[in-house]
Amino acid sequence: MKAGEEVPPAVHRPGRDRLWFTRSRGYAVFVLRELTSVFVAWAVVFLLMLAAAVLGGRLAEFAALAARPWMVAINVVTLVATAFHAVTFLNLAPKATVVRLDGYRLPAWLIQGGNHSLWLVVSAVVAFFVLRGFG
Amino acid sequence: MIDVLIVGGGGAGLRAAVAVAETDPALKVAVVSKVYPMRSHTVSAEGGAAAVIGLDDTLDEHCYDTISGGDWLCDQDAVEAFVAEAPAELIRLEHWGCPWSRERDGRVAVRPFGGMKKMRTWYAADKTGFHLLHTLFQTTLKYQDILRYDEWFVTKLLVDDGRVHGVVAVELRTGRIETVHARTVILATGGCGRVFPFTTNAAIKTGDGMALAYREGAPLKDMEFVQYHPTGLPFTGILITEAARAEGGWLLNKDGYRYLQDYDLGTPTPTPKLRSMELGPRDRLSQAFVHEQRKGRTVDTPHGPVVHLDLRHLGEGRIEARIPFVRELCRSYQNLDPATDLIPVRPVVHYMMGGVHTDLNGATPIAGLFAAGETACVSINGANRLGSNSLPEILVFGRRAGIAAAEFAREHREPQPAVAGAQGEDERRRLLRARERHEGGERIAGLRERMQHTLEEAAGIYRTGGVLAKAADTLADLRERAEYARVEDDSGPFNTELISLQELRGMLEIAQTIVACALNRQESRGAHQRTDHTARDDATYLAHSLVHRAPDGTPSVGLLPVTITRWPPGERVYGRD
Amino acid sequence: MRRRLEPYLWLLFSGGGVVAALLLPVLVLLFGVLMPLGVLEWPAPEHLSGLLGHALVRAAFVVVVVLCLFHAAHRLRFTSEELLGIGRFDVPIAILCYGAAVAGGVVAVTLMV
Amino acid sequence: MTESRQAGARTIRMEVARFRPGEDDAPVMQGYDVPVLPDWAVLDGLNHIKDRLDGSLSYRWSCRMGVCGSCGMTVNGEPRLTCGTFLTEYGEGPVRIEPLKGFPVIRDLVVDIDGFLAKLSSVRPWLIRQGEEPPLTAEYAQTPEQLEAYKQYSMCINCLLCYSACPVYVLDPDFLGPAAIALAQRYNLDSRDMGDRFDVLSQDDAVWGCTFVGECTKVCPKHVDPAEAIQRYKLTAALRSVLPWSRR
Ligand SMILES: Cc1cc2nc3c(=O)[nH]c(=O)nc-3n(C[C@H](O)[C@H](O)[C@H](O)COP(=O)(O)OP(=O)(O)OC[C@H]3O[C@@H](n4cnc5c(N)ncnc54)[C@H](O)[C@@H]3O)c2cc1C
Ligand code: SF4
Ligand code: F3S
Ligand code: FES
Repeated sequence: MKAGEEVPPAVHRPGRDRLWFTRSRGYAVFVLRELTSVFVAWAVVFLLMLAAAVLGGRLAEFAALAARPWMVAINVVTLVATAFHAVTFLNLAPKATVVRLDGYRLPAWLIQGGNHSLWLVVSAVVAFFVLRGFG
Repeated sequence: MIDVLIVGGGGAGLRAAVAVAETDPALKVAVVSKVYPMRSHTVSAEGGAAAVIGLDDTLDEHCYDTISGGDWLCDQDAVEAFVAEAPAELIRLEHWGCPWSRERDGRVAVRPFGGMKKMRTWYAADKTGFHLLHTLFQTTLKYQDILRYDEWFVTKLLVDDGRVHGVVAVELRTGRIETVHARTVILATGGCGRVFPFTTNAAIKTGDGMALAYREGAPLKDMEFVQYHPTGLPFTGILITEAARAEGGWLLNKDGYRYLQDYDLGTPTPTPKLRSMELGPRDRLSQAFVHEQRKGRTVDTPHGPVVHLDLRHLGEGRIEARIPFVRELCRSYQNLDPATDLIPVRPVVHYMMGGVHTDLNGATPIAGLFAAGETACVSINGANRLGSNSLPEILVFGRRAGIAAAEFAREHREPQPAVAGAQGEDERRRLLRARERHEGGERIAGLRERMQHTLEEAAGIYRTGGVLAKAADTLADLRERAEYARVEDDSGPFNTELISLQELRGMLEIAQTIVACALNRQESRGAHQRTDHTARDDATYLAHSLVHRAPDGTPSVGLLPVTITRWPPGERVYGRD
Repeated sequence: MRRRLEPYLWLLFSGGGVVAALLLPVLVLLFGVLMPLGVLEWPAPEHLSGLLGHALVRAAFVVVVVLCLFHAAHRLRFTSEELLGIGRFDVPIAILCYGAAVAGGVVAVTLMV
Repeated sequence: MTESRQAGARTIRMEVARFRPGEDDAPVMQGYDVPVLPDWAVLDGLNHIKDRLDGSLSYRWSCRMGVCGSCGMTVNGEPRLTCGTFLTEYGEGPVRIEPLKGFPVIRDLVVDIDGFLAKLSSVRPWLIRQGEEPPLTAEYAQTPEQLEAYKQYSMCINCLLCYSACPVYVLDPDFLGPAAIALAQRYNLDSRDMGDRFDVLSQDDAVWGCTFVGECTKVCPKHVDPAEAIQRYKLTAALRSVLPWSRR
């Protein structure tokens, strides 16, 4: 319990810093990391369009659309953004999931390494099915 | 009206607060502290806290180590009470959550410590005080009724007719000056290392409580006993804990020689041996440094002569596991790594054995006024405190003072006399005057530095009558000059200049008592070494110094017999079995 | 109300983050970059519709879409609030973001059933 | 410090934020020239100003060994412990010293941290046990591994650098914030604790307010890693919400 609080003290309350995310590299990286979500959303929309085209028999039309230069440009950025998302997200995973073996926690790099290996394997499997499948 | 007002939110103050709350929840208890409690200096203690726990250890052995370590100037009844209650206090702290370091089987671990014959120093790595204080502070949060005055600075005790009635304090945040009425006051304001220039003590350790009590007529005890710790970092005075030596560190002179063997402290062994060599008591180790310096065997640096603490042979693993904070401090503040480099160290003012004279329950001669912790002198530390005795001391005697004050407050429920209010009003006016602008005088810092250097010269590791007498004059002069110090800040909120000035005022009086007591004690004992009286003189001085403030404001020193129960004075033997 | 929802939203967000991390880069690389640029051939339409013919793949597709959209919605909600300092409009923003995610989910479901 | 040593020393410009309540509407910067010696911390520079140039400057400090947690300030835009930040780090200077961001300023470099103390109490940061306290003859057993499980979170010195670095907190002062949550986890993960802090921690303004910016962990001088503490509790809290019968 805190004593003696009747007088509201005169203090200075600094105003909001609108450009806070430009104040340090850390903040800027954070904001970039969060903004990858825009591209995650776009990637999903793109996939939905692809699926709709495949199921509607309009794959050629879709391929033409996807080949437009601005579309390619967007998707290159999307690739970079989703890859950045993947790296940061998989690196941060050990923070929430602390694994303990025999009382001592597994080092972060081990979990991160595991995550990244998983990423590679999943990517390879997906590529395999998309490109060749079993057929 | 507060029942128990505790001045100080360090280990002693917080322990007292819990004791009051547990004794009688109906009592109103408050903690006033000039810094947030968890910033108190207890937070800096590193090495550990001693209490008998091992099967091969006994209370009597802890008593003997403490008493011989204190060169027979400890009150033995106090030591017995302390040693008997220390284990329960440390266990209680464990029950409150303190993260003590552990053995493999889950019991708390103990380490050796200077001057202790058995391993009985509990530790939480090398941040013992930090964990102890935070555990205590967090535990007090459980008691919603403990009222906290955080960042309030007490400037005066209200005392009338030999009875305390409260305090006057400045609320730092607003600058408001308040009289707080209380039935009892416990002083737990810590030590006064800042009267010296080179100290391990934090900026807040200005001995305010000692000065508060002394000014109202309570005597101070054994003020000449100032502990130098042998291993401080040369520029900052940051402490390298004794645990570094307990873990096996060596002290080397400039030739790489373990010089302690030349000073009757035993023969070097590769692994640490209890009560021997580097694990001797602090007074003897610091004195050995001075002799090495005189022989030209120390290393010169821009910050004065040093010797080296060598931890390299312990290896990185052990350093990380047992004394990681030592490594962190060396890296951050000295730019070296103890795993590969020698650490430069020199003796540094560390602890005040003396303080406000109290009985076993912390009661001072002023009714209702209690003191506990480093600010008090019960006395269990005698002429030289053993490392790791003071953390348990603040717990044991903090609790005792809390219980005794609660008792007193329950029994004395008479209303406050009008004088108390008038005293408060006078003090308020004095403080308002003190923060008026005054451009003429000397700077507070300048006066403080003069005082510190005077004290270092006169009341350092070795002392001489002539120098002490001269210092007494200088201090009297400084006291006058401080009345006209330069004041640049006339504002209310967070006026730290006003606080510095009040602290300086107190420190000057304390410095005077240190010099007066040192001058009066014409013998050498423990941390008090007179080059003009080199022998211990039990016939005259097996007694405490008791210093009162005379009506003219000067210190007047008397002697008070030491309580001896079972351990007659003997020779202090280290490193010889 | 939000307090009871927040943990679920967070779980969806985290799950979505993992799924998006594992799957999206490779899919965007293939369909968005390599194939349009002609580095790789587009697979035969039958191959792709064959893939989408599996019930398992269809179900997975819906799950992936929903999770990834929730992930994005959650992040966008907080990022917009932090960047623009509009936390006091949290409820409408949340409804907007998660609403869009749900809409995407509905589209996916209608496509797949 | 002796005058002779200062005479030859290089100087550095320190720009210090001054705010006197009642007099100033907003902080103003004031410049001082201060000697830089190799072992001087920013705090030594401030003490030089206070002791020799301008007695009216106010700031907090005490231990000057990085353990009391009182000397946190914004140094050239970054939250730092001024006793552990060397002036030489700033080369030719100038060095800007401002109060910690995100807190109301009481005076000069002193900020109001009472809000934080209230948060600290709200997480019940003490060991919660059920039943009577056993006699004071034996400790609760705890193995070194069990100690290790929470040790890191017990190292917090309440310096508040993490709050100052956290944009969520700066935007929303009601956010429970990194150090308080880390402390709650310190007790949650202590094998001796039998308490439950779900009610406090699972609030909107508690763990769910954190968007994992991670700056708290980056600036923490004691390697507490509050960001990790928060994410771990999110997982705990989420699992408990989904599986209400599971605990911890
Ligand atoms: C670096 C260092 C390491 C140490 N290591 C050990 C060790 O390993 N083992 C050991 O046993 N001992 C050790 N000690 C000694 C021990 O830490 C101290 O003696 C002990 O912590 C003192 O505690 P305290 O409660 O008496 O005072 P403190 O913790 O100093 O608290 C004093 C309190 O009083 C308040 N206060 C002071 N003046 C006023 C005023 N005018 N108005 C309001 N409030 C005021 C302060 O705000 C503070 O809260 C060490 C000491 C130092 C300096
Ligand atoms: S978590 Fe770290 S940065 Fe935050 S208050 Fe604690 S010690 Fe300081
Ligand atoms: S910076 Fe803030 S948002 Fe979370 S991870 Fe740290 S508390
Ligand atoms: S002064 Fe104590 S942490 Fe810096």
